[in-house]
Amino acid sequence: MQRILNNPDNIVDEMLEGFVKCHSDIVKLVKTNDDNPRGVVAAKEAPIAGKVGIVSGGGSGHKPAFVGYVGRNMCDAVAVGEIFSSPTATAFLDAFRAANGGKGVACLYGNYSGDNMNVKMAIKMAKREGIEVKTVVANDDVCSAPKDQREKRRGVAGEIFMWKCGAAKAAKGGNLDEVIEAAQKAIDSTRSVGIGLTPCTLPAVGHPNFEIKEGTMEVGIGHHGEPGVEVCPIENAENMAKRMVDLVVNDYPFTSGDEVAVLVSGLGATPVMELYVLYNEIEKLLVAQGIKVYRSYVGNYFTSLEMMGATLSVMKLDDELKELLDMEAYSMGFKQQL
Amino acid sequence: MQRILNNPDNIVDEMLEGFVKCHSDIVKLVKTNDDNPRGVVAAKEAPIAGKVGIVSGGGSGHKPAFVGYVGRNMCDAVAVGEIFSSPTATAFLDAFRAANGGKGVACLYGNYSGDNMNVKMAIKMAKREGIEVKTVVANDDVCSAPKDQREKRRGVAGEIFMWKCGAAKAAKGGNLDEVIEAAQKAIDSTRSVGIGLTPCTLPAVGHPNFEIKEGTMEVGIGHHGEPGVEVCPIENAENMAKRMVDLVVNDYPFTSGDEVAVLVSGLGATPVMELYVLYNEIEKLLVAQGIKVYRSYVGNYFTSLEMMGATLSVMKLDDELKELLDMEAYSMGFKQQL
Amino acid sequence: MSSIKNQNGRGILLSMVHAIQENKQYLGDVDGLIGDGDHGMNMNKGFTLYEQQLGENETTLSDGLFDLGTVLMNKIGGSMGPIYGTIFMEMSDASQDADEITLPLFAKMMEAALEGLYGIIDARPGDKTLVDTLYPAVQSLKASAESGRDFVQALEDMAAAAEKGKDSTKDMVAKYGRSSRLGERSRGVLDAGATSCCVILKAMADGMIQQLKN
Amino acid sequence: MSSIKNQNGRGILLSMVHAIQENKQYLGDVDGLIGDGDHGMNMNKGFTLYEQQLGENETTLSDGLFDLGTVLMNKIGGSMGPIYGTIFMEMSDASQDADEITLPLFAKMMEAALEGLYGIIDARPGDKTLVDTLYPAVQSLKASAESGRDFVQALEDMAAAAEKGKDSTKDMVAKYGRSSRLGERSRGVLDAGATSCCVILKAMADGMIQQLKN
Ligand SMILES: Nc1ncnc2c1ncn2[C@@H]1O[C@H](COP(=O)(O)OP(=O)(O)O)[C@@H](O)[C@H]1O
Ligand SMILES: Nc1ncnc2c1ncn2[C@@H]1O[C@H](COP(=O)(O)OP(=O)(O)O)[C@@H](O)[C@H]1O
Ligand SMILES: [Mg+2]
Ligand SMILES: [Mg+2]
Ligand SMILES: [Mg+2]
Ligand SMILES: [Mg+2]
Repeated sequence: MQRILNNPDNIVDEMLEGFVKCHSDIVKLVKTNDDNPRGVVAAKEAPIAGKVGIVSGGGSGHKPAFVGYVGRNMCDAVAVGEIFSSPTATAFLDAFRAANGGKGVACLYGNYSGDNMNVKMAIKMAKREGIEVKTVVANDDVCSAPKDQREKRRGVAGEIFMWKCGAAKAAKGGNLDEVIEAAQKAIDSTRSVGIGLTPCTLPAVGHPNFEIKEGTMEVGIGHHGEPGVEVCPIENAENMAKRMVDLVVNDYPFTSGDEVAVLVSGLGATPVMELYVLYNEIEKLLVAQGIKVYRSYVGNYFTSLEMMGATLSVMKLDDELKELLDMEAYSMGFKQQL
Repeated sequence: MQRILNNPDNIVDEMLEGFVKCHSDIVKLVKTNDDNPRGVVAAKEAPIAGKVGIVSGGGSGHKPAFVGYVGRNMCDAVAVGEIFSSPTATAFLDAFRAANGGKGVACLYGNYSGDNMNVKMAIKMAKREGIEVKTVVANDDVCSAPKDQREKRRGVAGEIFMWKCGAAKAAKGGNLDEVIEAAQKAIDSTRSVGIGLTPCTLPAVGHPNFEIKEGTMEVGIGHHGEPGVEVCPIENAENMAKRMVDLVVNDYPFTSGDEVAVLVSGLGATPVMELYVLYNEIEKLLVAQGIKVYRSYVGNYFTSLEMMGATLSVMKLDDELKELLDMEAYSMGFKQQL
Repeated sequence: MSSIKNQNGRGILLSMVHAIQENKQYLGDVDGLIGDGDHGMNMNKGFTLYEQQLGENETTLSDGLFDLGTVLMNKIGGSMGPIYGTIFMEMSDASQDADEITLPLFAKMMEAALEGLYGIIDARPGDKTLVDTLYPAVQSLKASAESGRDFVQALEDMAAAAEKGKDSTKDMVAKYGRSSRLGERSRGVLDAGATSCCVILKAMADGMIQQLKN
Repeated sequence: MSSIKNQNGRGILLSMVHAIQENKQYLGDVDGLIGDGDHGMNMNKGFTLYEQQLGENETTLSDGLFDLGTVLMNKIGGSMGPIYGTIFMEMSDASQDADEITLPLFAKMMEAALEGLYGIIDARPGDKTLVDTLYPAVQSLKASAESGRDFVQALEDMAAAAEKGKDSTKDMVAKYGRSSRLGERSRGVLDAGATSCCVILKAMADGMIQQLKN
């Protein structure tokens, strides 16, 4: 294993220590009790009195997600789990506390059984403390369940649009219901798909978690290597783009005249120049269908350790989502100026 | 090869097409003549009349370098070469033209024989057109030549500090000599070292460019896989950090009481969480020597396709460099707000 | 004896802790075949943390189950934290006010555990998860309680049912959790969660039988 | 004849172009052993672009070398662009005003090429680069010019010297360029640049000899 590690059991805590030191202008580590000795990552100014708090959380190994999306006009606090493993309920509770500015908390997270369970429990605990929490559960990954079972689909890189829009709504003074509505609209308007090219290795395990044969690609792969809908011979960027755009566009009424936001994220080890080659093809295909790219994001936005491959997320925009997307933001993983 | 490609011969041009579409709020592609059909990447507002132009350039495959450092208060234009291959002299000339706001151009680039030759020729051509160009040649890589032959050393991730400080000086209204002086001071105050963990594969070639045996690491590796000073069994993050800090600190009088900027860059495929683990160790070692980290940057800032490993760059600060480093900047690869 | 004093919980809980500790490697190996190999590590971490917290103290079975559940929930995260956390906390809730744990009460505790679990997961018998161990164990206990069987015998039957249920996962195809990635290829190997659940139920039965025979 | 008309450049330049095209695969293979395998591709790209630019036109040798040098410099970048660009542009400069290319003039052209090259690279004979081909070729030409040798014979000697120089790189250790990474392991294999330089010089000599024999 050619990796940079001390004891793999401590990797998450050590990463957090380094992260918080490095980004002390944006975030802080909040430790409120011994039940969650790790603490949670909160925005420097959090909690902001009178603002709806934005919380997320999930397993580690997806950098910049989740800690990289804590910051100004982004998430107020996130709970941090072990690699590929949901944070505990207490960790989510601590994140609610750290984000709570008295107007309630919007917990915007991805649809994984561990996260669902732990968030549900944390909400019960928060209620006892008088913190009101409402949730939006991201399910943008089109290949993770059929269209008529959208509630079963996983959340992937589209979560970034959900955070961005929900957080912008909160920053603009929206109340909890308005924030939830905006975040829900963002994720309901978003469809994602991933193509995996190589597997990844959890440091504590030491060998690849699953297999993708050289010369093949896995269409519809999940962020932890969850199986896709098809394993086929590897294709060129143009054909990969075609598959991805077809899967995404056909799952939702994206039609000529629509304006969209596009996010192409690497899974970790694919050179970023290749992501731009892929984006170039995707953009051409969208434009050919009369769909206009209003904003685009290309880079390693939501990764799976050192997997190779990429995800595409497309969000259909209306005036409200455009305004929310356009807002300034300043976090480690997402910085946007006017 | 598990990569996202069309014809590998066109990868650079396709990447550029995607890059410029994606970041049209920051950059533009400037095509001025048929001798350089690729064009150069220039800041949206370039050339800025009355400001010294900042130019760089180099081979591709180092994303975000070099195109990712074009933007507000960063480079005004960069020349783009094939993968791991210097841009042509004409490309550099075009970058000079695109950046020239009438006050001369500072060409801040890395010490590689191809770049040296092509820049030299471009300067001759620029002179004929009445564009004054002065250069700073980065040589921050301590392992690429002995201390008494610093002029032979290669430029690596420390170039980012050179661009940041030179560009800030220009943005503050410095004249050409002042800009050159600031950029030279930045790179003279910077020392870098890399550790390589895996090789990388050029898409047009199809097999790894060199070998790093599983279980070993190459200390002092260059950004194209240039050999380091030692191949040894892979170590834990703490010991890697110790080696890196020792090599860097001992090469230059970094001493107790100094304030420094630290940049830990991944080489491409190392998970970013591991870079924070490494940074955490580096910071502890510096602090233990009485050296204070004034600002730090961790991420994939200067990569080598899908190599695994990391580089450390440390810049010793004085009041001027602090002020230059602190300035706002907005490019794809380097965004900083106050 | 036909019931256990709730206040004598320590021995039963330590029996469960030690069984997990002894099977750490084995559970890891089972998970390694079609999962990511960390199940033994995860479970051992949680149970050992509880052991440290308990220290030299006595505990009622109800409080001990509650504390164990809390530790799992708070410290191991993922799915196993809430899954085993829920199981133990539901058992605790259902017995909290009792001085004596009788067979009918124990059957109710286990039923509550299964119901609580169904409240948070979608897997059901046949999906190659720990439900395949827990469900037949609960059914066996319910039947024993209804027919007024001897408590010790009922526990032995429960352990056998758990074992059989665990073994049945070998021929199943995983539908939830990490191994579901393998589809048909997950057949032929035990499920890790079903295995740890069997280890826990057998150790609990052992600990209780010891009390009943005292 | 003892000199070549500068205006008859086309044949000589096409001889060089075709030699590179024919050796594209071979040069790639040589570079693949200790480099990255792209040398044939790089060179072929530059020379073929020049061929297209020339089209059906006639050219003087001086202008042709200048145009070829410019294409290499403008289109292939890296180190080879400026290296071969410099070589051909220096040869062009040194012959620009001449109607006839005599042996002494050609020797001067080649000397200018070597000196121009030395102005931009640090490698010298023995460093396993194209200098090991170019240097002995220049030395041979100078000696022939000084001793007033026949032009054709001088060109044949130059080609032989280039060949011998190229072969000598086999036993050398690379100090510049990509192969220097391998250190001692670079021994035993030809240098790619030395090989392409030999191909070019021999093709140039062939083209010139054809003119001289006309
Ligand atoms: N969604 C789920 N529903 C029911 N059981 C699950 C689910 N996910 C995992 N499990 C159980 O958890 C076991 C694996 O636990 P463990 O290895 O600790 O976690 P992980 O799979 O995250 O590495 C599986 O064998 C299965 O019994
Ligand atoms: N710094 C240098 N000085 C002299 N010759 C060099 C230098 N770098 C490369 N070469 C020559 O270039 C040849 C390789 O050319 P090529 O394969 O086209 O470029 P690259 O090495 O960038 O792939 C080498 O065999 C060597 O002769
Ligand atoms: Mg796991
Ligand atoms: Mg597991
Ligand atoms: Mg090359
Ligand atoms: Mg080469």
